[in-house]
Amino acid sequence: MIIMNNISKRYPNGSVALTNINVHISKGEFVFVVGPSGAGKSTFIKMLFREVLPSSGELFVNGRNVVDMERSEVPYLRRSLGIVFQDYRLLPQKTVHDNVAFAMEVIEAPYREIQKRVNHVLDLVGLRHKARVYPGELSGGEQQRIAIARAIVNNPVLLIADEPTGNLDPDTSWDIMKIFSRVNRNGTTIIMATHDKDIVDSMNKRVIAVENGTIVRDEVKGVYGYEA
Amino acid sequence: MIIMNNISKRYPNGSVALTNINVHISKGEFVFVVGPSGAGKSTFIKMLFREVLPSSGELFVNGRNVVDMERSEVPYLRRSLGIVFQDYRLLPQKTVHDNVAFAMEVIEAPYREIQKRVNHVLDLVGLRHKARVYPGELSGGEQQRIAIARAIVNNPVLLIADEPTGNLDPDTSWDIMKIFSRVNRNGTTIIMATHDKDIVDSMNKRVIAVENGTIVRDEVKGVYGYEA
Amino acid sequence: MRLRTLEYFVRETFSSIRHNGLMGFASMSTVALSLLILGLFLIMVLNLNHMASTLESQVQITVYLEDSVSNAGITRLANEFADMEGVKKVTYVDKKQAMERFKQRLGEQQGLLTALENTNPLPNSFEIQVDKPERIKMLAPEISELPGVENARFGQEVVEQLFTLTKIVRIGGVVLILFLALAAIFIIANTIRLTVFARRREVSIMKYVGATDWFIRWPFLLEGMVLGLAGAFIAVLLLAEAYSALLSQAQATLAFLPLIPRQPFLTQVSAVLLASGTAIGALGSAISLRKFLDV
Amino acid sequence: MRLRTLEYFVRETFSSIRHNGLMGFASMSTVALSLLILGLFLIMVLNLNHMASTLESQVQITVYLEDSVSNAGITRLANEFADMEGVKKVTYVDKKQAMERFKQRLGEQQGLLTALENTNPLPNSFEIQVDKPERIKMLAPEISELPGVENARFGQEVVEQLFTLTKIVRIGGVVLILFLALAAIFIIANTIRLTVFARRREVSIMKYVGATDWFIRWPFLLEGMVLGLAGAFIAVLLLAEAYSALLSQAQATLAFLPLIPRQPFLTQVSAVLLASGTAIGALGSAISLRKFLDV
Ligand SMILES: Nc1ncnc2c1ncn2[C@@H]1O[C@H](COP(=O)(O)OP(=O)(O)OP(=O)(O)O)[C@@H](O)[C@H]1O
Ligand SMILES: Nc1ncnc2c1ncn2[C@@H]1O[C@H](COP(=O)(O)OP(=O)(O)OP(=O)(O)O)[C@@H](O)[C@H]1O
Ligand SMILES: [Mg+2]
Ligand SMILES: [Mg+2]
Repeated sequence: MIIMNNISKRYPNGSVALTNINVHISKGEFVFVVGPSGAGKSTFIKMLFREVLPSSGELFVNGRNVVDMERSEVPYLRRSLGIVFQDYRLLPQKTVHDNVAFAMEVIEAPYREIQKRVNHVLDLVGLRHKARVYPGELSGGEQQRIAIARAIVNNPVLLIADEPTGNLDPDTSWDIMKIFSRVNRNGTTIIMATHDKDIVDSMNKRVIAVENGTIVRDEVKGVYGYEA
Repeated sequence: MIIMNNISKRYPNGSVALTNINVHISKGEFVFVVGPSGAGKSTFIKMLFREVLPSSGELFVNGRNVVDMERSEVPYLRRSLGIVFQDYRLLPQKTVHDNVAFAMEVIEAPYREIQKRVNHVLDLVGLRHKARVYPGELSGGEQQRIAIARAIVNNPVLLIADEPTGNLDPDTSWDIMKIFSRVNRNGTTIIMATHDKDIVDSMNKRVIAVENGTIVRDEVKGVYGYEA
Repeated sequence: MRLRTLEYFVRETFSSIRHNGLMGFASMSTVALSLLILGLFLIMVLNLNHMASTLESQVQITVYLEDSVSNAGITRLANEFADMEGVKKVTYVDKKQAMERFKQRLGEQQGLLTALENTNPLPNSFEIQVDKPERIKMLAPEISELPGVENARFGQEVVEQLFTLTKIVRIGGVVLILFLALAAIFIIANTIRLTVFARRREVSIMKYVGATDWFIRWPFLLEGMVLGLAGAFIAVLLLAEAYSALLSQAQATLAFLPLIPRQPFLTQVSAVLLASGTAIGALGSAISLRKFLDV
Repeated sequence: MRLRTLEYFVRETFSSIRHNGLMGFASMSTVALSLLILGLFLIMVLNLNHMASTLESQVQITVYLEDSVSNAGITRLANEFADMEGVKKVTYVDKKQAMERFKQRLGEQQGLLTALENTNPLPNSFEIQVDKPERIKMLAPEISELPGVENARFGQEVVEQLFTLTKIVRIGGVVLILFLALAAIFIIANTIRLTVFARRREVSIMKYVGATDWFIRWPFLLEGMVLGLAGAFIAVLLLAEAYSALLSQAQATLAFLPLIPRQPFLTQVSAVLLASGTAIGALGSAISLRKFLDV
């Protein structure tokens, strides 16, 4: 599903976010990416959907060469993914319903299918009653859950989430993790950057620990490992 | 320091965020506001600096009547506060240094004083080396720490923080809490909304729990209380 | 493209116009004002040009004949003139008609004529109108050479001043209109660029969700077209109103000014403006968008 | 305000212009283009007005005298005319001079004069110039009544057409300039509003950190002024260049057109445009900001 060979990333302003990353992730895996603030987790994740291009190295996602990809192919790469952004990225001028529906509109799904799926995922994240309001009228955690709903609405082959529970209370976080587990059991590969020790420790999944731009640990059934 | 009498808040779109809130907070207290996502914590906090006006009830902050305040008085209310926003609110076109310095420019502090304080608080949050970059070039956690630096740079009498550790790893979170404790010992009142069970449980401070817009618990030495 | 998607684009377009009230208003009113100014000057320049043409078409060669030319000779000359290249109209003016006209022209100094008593010293003459003004200079000397012709005149100096003036009006007019058109396009494009700029984050979010460039572009294009068309429509309405008012005003007090009649002139100008408004709106959106699509 | 804060505002202004490249460019070029158009038409209308005045000032009353009036009578009349209200200049033209002029005017039809032999049927006359054109209609009948005066003429019809025309040029010119000025202000304000709109979040963040309205407003005001001034400066440069070119062109081929000389005309127009640009820039920023300050 994901192959990273010798990936490095140096931002234009000179800061080096990643050096020499080598990772293989197979279809159906559930992977946590952990590490201190500024370690390079978001950079790692952003490369997967080509928000950020690596400075050097090879990157394949879902069989596609992300680095040498044609500009016109990028949308199709992204459609096969579900992405939860650290800063949500909801469209401020669309209602909650339309924000989620938008991800299906772009793949030109039929109207009835859209209604069904959107209502279903809004139910999953517990925000069906907020369908008609705008993102600006939601609490931080509610926006985060809408972003999650949008990411899973298309049954992506790969779900990428950057701190999807950063603004959620533990109860709601667990609800989200249950959804992720179910999506994962249905065959979706999941990569999730997180600071949530409790979740990582109890889920018992593969953990990739990043520090200072390099992978310091990669365990099949790992723990968070940063003691509070 | 803070007096809330019978405060209710109903947003224009009809959602009721708070009902009948009565709270007294004295100078020098350290208060956690906890509760599930969408409970009304941010609304509670936003009223303190008049981002949101209560629909009914009385609110006094630092001796000022927030509800009946003149429009021209608002800046002076806010200058006596330090605020960490859930969505950071950094100025995208100013460097990290200038973002923090801006809070001192508005009170027309002398140049030398600004340089000294800004460097000092950037050291505190561990980001002095990022002083020359723009917020867009920072990781989520780094932006959050800059927001914290800006909030404390003016030695506010009241520090208001909305999930200041939502995007931070536990280690960095603890560093931040140490800074908060020190600021608190120097006499600053602190109100902090958070989902971080570990922090609330270990700090042993006053906890106000909000659920569905009402206060369900207010303990002097409380715990987080929402089990994962 | 599926019908469903087309429908989505249309819905999207109008919902976006509703939500971006300020920006929509800014673009639309800028289009309206720019095209109003452009249209105003288009009408002005076209009318000036029309006046110039009217003036020019009144320039003619006057051919004075020797008194000795017989009636047959006059007919022959008339045919000869009519056959010349570029000659549009040949009018014969005999001594008597010439005297009548002279009396009229003399106006306040008629006393002078009593001194002439019954003699009529004016010659017979032809007035020749040609297809284009430049022809006059070529024909005049040629005609002077013909037997029976005393001389051929066309008020050299005045006519040349007139030609310079009309040339200036024409060139100036074209330059002005081109400049105004460019300015209008530029200003409108600027405005649209700003409105798109204000929504660059929105565009980037759409890209991250997997929307193709065209999927994002279509609603913007449609929106630009709708706003451009609406702006142009306002401009056209105001212009038509103003020109009609001017015409009826002119009929009352300025009958001597040769203005272009209302129809089909206004329809043509309107069509140009409506098309421009729509095109600029669509192009402006599309071009401005390009930069922000690149994420 | 402290010196330190002033310094901060100035630094802030220029750093903001640097960072908001697109928006700064959009505002500046819109100001430049709008003022360029405005300036162009200001110059055009002022020149047309100047031409109209020149034409009008050439209109005069011609007073024809009876042949019986003595030299003493002529002197008396001359004094009488000169004493009339509004009379600027009185010129006496005797029979001989009149004949000379007539000969010139006749041009191509001089043959006519031979028939007159040596008699001169033209009367003595006065030409009277007045301070303003409206005066002519009042004075002419009054003068006709005087003893020794045969009649007083001023080419009624042509003059009235001329007056209508110049009146239209004047009123039309003022209306046009007012309209263009309003349009320019509106378009510029629109553009600035959009640039401010794109930065509304920035403004609200400043408010939340405790900045007063004026603290936020000053850099925006200064920025508006700098951009407005820069835009106006570009417009002024282009206009001055164009007008100078037009003048030297006109001297060569259009000497008969009375254009306004370069100085101090251009300096005055430039001053107006520079002041307008700066003012519109500052006001546009300030007004647009108002809405977003209210948080
Ligand atoms: N601007 C707004 N307009 C309308 N409703 C709003 C607005 N802001 C918040 N709400 C609603 O008010 C309720 C409380 O929101 P608030 O932001 O206070 O929650 P919160 O406790 O901070 O949640 P979180 O932990 O997710 O940040 C929610 O149901 C939310 O949808
Ligand atoms: N656009 C950018 N331009 C320049 N430097 C950047 C940019 N984005 C991130 N960085 C830098 O790269 C490093 C890694 O950033 P990244 O966002 O990957 O961290 P992270 O692990 O996600 O941190 P967090 O947990 O705080 O979100 C940081 O030092 C950051 O300052
Ligand atoms: Mg991150
Ligand atoms: Mg909140």
